[in-house]
Amino acid sequence: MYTEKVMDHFTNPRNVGQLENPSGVGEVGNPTCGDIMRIYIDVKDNVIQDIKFKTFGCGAAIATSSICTEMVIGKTIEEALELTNKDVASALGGLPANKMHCSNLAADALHEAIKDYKNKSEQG
Amino acid sequence: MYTEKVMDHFTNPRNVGQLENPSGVGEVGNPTCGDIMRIYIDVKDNVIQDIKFKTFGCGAAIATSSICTEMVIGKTIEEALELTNKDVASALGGLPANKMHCSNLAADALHEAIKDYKNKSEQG
Amino acid sequence: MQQVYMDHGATTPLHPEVIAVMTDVLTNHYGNPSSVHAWGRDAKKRLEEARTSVAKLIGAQPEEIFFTSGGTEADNMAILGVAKGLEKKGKHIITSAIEHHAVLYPCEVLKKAGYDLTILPVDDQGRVRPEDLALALREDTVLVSIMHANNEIGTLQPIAELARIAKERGVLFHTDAVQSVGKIPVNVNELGVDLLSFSAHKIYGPKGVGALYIRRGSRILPLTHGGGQERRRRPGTENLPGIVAFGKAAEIAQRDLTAEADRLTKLRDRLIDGLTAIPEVRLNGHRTERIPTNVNVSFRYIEGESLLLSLDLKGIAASSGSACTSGSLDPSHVLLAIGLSHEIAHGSLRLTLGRINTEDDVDYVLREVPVVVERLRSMSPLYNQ
Amino acid sequence: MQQVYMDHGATTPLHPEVIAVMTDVLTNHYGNPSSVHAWGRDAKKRLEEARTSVAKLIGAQPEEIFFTSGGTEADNMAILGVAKGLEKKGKHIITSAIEHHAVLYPCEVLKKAGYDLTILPVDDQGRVRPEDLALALREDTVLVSIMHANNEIGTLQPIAELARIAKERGVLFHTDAVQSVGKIPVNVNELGVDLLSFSAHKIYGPKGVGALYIRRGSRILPLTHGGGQERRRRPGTENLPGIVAFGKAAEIAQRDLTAEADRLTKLRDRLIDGLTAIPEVRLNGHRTERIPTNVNVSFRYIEGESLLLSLDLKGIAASSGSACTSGSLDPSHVLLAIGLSHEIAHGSLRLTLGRINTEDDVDYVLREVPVVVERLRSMSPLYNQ
Ligand SMILES: Cc1ncc(COP(=O)(O)O)c(C=O)c1O
Ligand SMILES: Cc1ncc(COP(=O)(O)O)c(C=O)c1O
Ligand code: FES
Ligand code: FES
Repeated sequence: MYTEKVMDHFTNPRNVGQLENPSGVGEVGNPTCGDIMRIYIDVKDNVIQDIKFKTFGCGAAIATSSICTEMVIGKTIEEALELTNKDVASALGGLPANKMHCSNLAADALHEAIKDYKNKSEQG
Repeated sequence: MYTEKVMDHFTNPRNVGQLENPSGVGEVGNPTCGDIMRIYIDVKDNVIQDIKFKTFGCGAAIATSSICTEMVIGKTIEEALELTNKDVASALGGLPANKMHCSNLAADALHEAIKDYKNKSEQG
Repeated sequence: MQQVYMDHGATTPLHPEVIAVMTDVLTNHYGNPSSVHAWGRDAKKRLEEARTSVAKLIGAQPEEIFFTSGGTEADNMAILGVAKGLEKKGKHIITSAIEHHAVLYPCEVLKKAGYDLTILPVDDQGRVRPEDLALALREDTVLVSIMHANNEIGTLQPIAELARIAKERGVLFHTDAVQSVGKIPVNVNELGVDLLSFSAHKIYGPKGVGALYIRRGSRILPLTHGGGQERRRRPGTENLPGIVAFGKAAEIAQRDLTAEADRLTKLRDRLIDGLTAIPEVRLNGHRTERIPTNVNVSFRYIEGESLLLSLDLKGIAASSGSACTSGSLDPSHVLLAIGLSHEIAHGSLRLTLGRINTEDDVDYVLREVPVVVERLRSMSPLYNQ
Repeated sequence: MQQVYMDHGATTPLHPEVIAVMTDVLTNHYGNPSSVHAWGRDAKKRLEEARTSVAKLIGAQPEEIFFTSGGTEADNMAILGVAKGLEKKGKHIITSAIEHHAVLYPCEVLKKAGYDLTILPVDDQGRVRPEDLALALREDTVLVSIMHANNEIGTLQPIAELARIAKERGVLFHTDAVQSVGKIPVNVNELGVDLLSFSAHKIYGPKGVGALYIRRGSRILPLTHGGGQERRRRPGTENLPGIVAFGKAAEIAQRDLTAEADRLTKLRDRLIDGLTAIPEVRLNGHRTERIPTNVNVSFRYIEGESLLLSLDLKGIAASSGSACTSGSLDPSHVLLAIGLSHEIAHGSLRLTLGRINTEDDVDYVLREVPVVVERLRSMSPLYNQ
C-alpha cells in the first residue's frame, strides 16, 4: 500500500529526536485520527540550521515527518513556509487516498514551530 | 433422488398399454401438476384379470402406475379398492417429499376405473 | 456408456487453468485483503488484478465491479439496492415476464412492500417489444430490469435499444447477463446499461462468486452491512480464491470468445435441425437471436421429468422447463409467457452446450433423443399415433 | 527472515486435507445440486454430507444449517431476517457494544428504519452483565444478538446464561460465533441459542462460505429471493466446493479441538506473560474467559499501524485495534467500550494464534516485539523515559 520511499523513511527516519535549546517548537494533533507530531527547529540568519521531530502516528505520519524535515533543512523561513502537504506527499511518491490526511501533520507542525520561533524572536 | 425400485419400474414399467375391450377405464389428472394417467381393467368373477396403464407424467408417476398395476392384478375389486396412495409409495421404497403427490395418480385412476366398471355392470 | 454433459446453462465445469490458479490461491495466498501485513497486501493485489480482468470482459472500469456470492445476490443487490437508494424518487419498477426468479422474486417482494410493478410481456419468441417499455415508463419509475439472454430459451433481448429508451427518461437500467457474458460479446457501454449481473460458474469459473457492475455515479444502497469491503457496498471477507478464479475465467472467456461462439453455434444448429425433425416438436425461443449454446424444444405428449430421467439413464445430462426440475410444480413461467400451453410446456427439453461438447456428443444426443421420445409417447395417454 | 503468521483471527490458511477435498470437487464434481441428472445428484449428495458435518460441529440438526457466503451474511440474515419476520410482534432489538460491525451495522440500519435499539455495555474485561440484559428485555423485543467470542479481545460471553434470560421472556437469541466455533466446544443446545453464525475461513476452510444455524421453528425471512435453494431461505446456486470444504474443515476442527485448544492455550499464555513484562503495557480482555488463540495488548505511547508495519518488516503478521487497519480512522469501538482512552486504544496489538504456530514462533515474537516497541517509543512525543 505504501511506496518504497514511504517505507524507506518509515524504516530509517531522518532527524528523529529533539533539540536541546530549539529556536521554536510546534506540536499538532491530527484532527482526523488523533495522532500527534512535534517539531523542533534551530534557526540562525533566517535559515533552518537543524530540525528534529517526534511522531506518534501511523507509518505515513512518520514518513511524512521524516521527509519534511529533510526538505526544509537549510531553507529560509520563507521557503519553509511555502511547503505544503501536497509537496510532502508527492516527495514520497504519493500516499494512499485514505492516508492523505496524514501528510497534514508534518507541514502543520512545521508551521507551528516557525510561528513559535517568530513569537519568541519578537518577544526577545 | 429416487429409490432403485422406482428406477426399476420407471425403466421397465409393467403393464403399459391399453386393453381392447376393457371392463372399466379410469382417467385422472393430478391437480397439483396437471399430469395425467389412464388405467384399463379387465374384470371377471369380481377379480381383476388384466390391467394396463398409460401415463403422461414424471418418473414417480410412471413408477407408481407400474407398481400399482402389479399390486392389484389378480385381486378382487374390494381388495383393489383398499389400495391407498401410501401403499403404492411404500411398495416403491418411498418417494421424495415433493413427489408424494404423484402417488395419488395411480390409486385414483384405479378407483375411477373400478367405478366405471361398476357403472357399466349396473347398466348392463 | 457415453457421458454427455449438456447442461452448461445450469453450471459449467471449471476450466483446467482456472482450477490451477484457484488451487494456488487456496494453498499459497491465504491472506485477508484487509490486513496491512505482507499476506494481506499480497491478497489485496490479487483481488484487484482479478477485478481488472473481470471488468475487461464487460468493458467496465475495475472500480465499477462489485464482487458478490453469485448471480442471485447480484440481481437482488441491483433491484433491492436501487429501490432503497431511490425510494424518494419513486416506487415504480419495470421488468419482463421471462426473468430469472432472482429478478422476478425481489421485484415481487417490492410489490408487496407497496411498489408498483410493471411486468412487460414478450412475443412468441421471447422478446420484449421496445414500444411496450416506452409506454410503461413513468415519472416515478426508478429501475428497469430486463435480462440479456434468457436462461431457458436462450433468446437475446434488444438491450441497447431498451436501455436507450430508459436513459432518455433518466431511468436506471439493469440487465441480468448471467447467461450471455462469456458467450457473446458483452460491453456495458455499447449496451448502455447502468447495472449488470453475472456469475463465475456459468463461465467455467467456480460456484459462489459473481459480480454486479454498477456504473459510476449510480445510486444504490447495500443489502448487507458490516466491514468496509467492496467500498462498503458488499461487506464480508472477500472470497479471494473464488474471485481470482473468476478473473482467470474472465480472461479465458475473452480470449476464446469468438472461436467458441462459432464452434458452438454450429453444434447448436445441428442439434436444432436434428431435433426439430422429430414429429410434433417445436423450437422454443428465437431462431437466430439466441445465445450460441442454447437449444430448447417441446415434445408434445410427453412430460419433462421422465424425459430427463430417460436421458440420464443414457448418460445425457440435460434440463427441462418442466415443473419437476426445481421441485416446484408449476410449468415454466418462461414457456407460458411465450404462449405455450401447460401441457406442452411440460414436455420441454433444454440442452445447453459448452466447451467440453463435441460433434460426437451431438451425434449421440441426436441418436438417443428420438428413441426416448418414442418410448415415452408410446406410454402417454395423450398420444395416438 | 523468519515468517510468522499470527493473524488467524483475520483468516486462516486452509488445512491441507481441506485443500485436497476442495480441489477434488472443483475438478470432478461440478454438477449443480438442483439438477436431476447424475451430475446433479452427485453434487446434492455431497452438499448434504457437508451439511451434516457442519451441523455436527455445533450439535445441530443438518436441516437447521443454512449455508451463506460468510459470517457477515449470516449475521445480517439473522438480524434483518428475524426483524422482518417478527415485524408484527415488535420493533426492539438488543445487542452489545462490542459486536462485530456485521452485527452492529444491520442493527443500526434497523434503528434508522424506526426500530428501538438497546446496546448493552460491557465491563472492563469485555463481558456483558446478565442483569443488564434482564432489565433491557421488553414486551416488544424480537431479538437479542450477543457474540460468543469477541474478535478483537477474545473475551467469551456467558451465552448460556444470557440466552436463558432471553428464552424465559420468549425472545429469540442470536450469537455471532465466528470466533469461537472450532476453537472451543460450541453446542447450540447447551448454549440454548436460536441462531448462530459462523464462517469457514476462520476454521481452516475457504473464504466465501459460512452458515447460519436456525433452530427449527424460528421465524425468519430471507434477505434475497430467487431459486429454491437452502429451502428458500438463501437462494442461488450453492457454492459446492466451498461448502464441501467447509464440511471437511468442520470435521477436522471437531477431531482436533481439544488437542489444539490445549496446545494454543499454552502458547497464548506464554505470549501474554512475555508481552505484559514490557513496561506500560496492558492486556485487553478477560484473562481466562477468552479463546485459546487471542492475545491483545496495548502499549502506551505508540500507535498501532506503525507497530504493525514494523512487525511486518520483521516477517510478523499481526493486526491492531487501531484506526488505520481497516481504512477507518476511529479507534476500535471494542477497546473504547472496555474503557480504554483513544490514545491507548490506538497502540494495540492483536496476535491470534493458529494451527501453524509453534513455540519457535512465540520465541521470535517475544524477541522482536520489545525491540519494535522501544524504537517507536523513542520516536514518540508522548514518551519520556
Ligand atoms: C439468468 C440467470 N440469472 C441468475 C441466475 C442465478 O445465478 P446464481 O445461481 O449464480 O446465483 C442464473 C443461474 O441459474 C441465471 O441463469
Ligand atoms: C466476530 C466476527 N463476526 C463476523 C465476521 C465476518 O465474517 P466474514 O468476514 O466471513 O463475513 C468476523 C470476521 O471478520 C468476525 O470476526
Ligand atoms: S492515521 Fe493518523 S496520521 Fe496517519
Ligand atoms: S410431478 Fe406430476 S405426477 Fe409427478
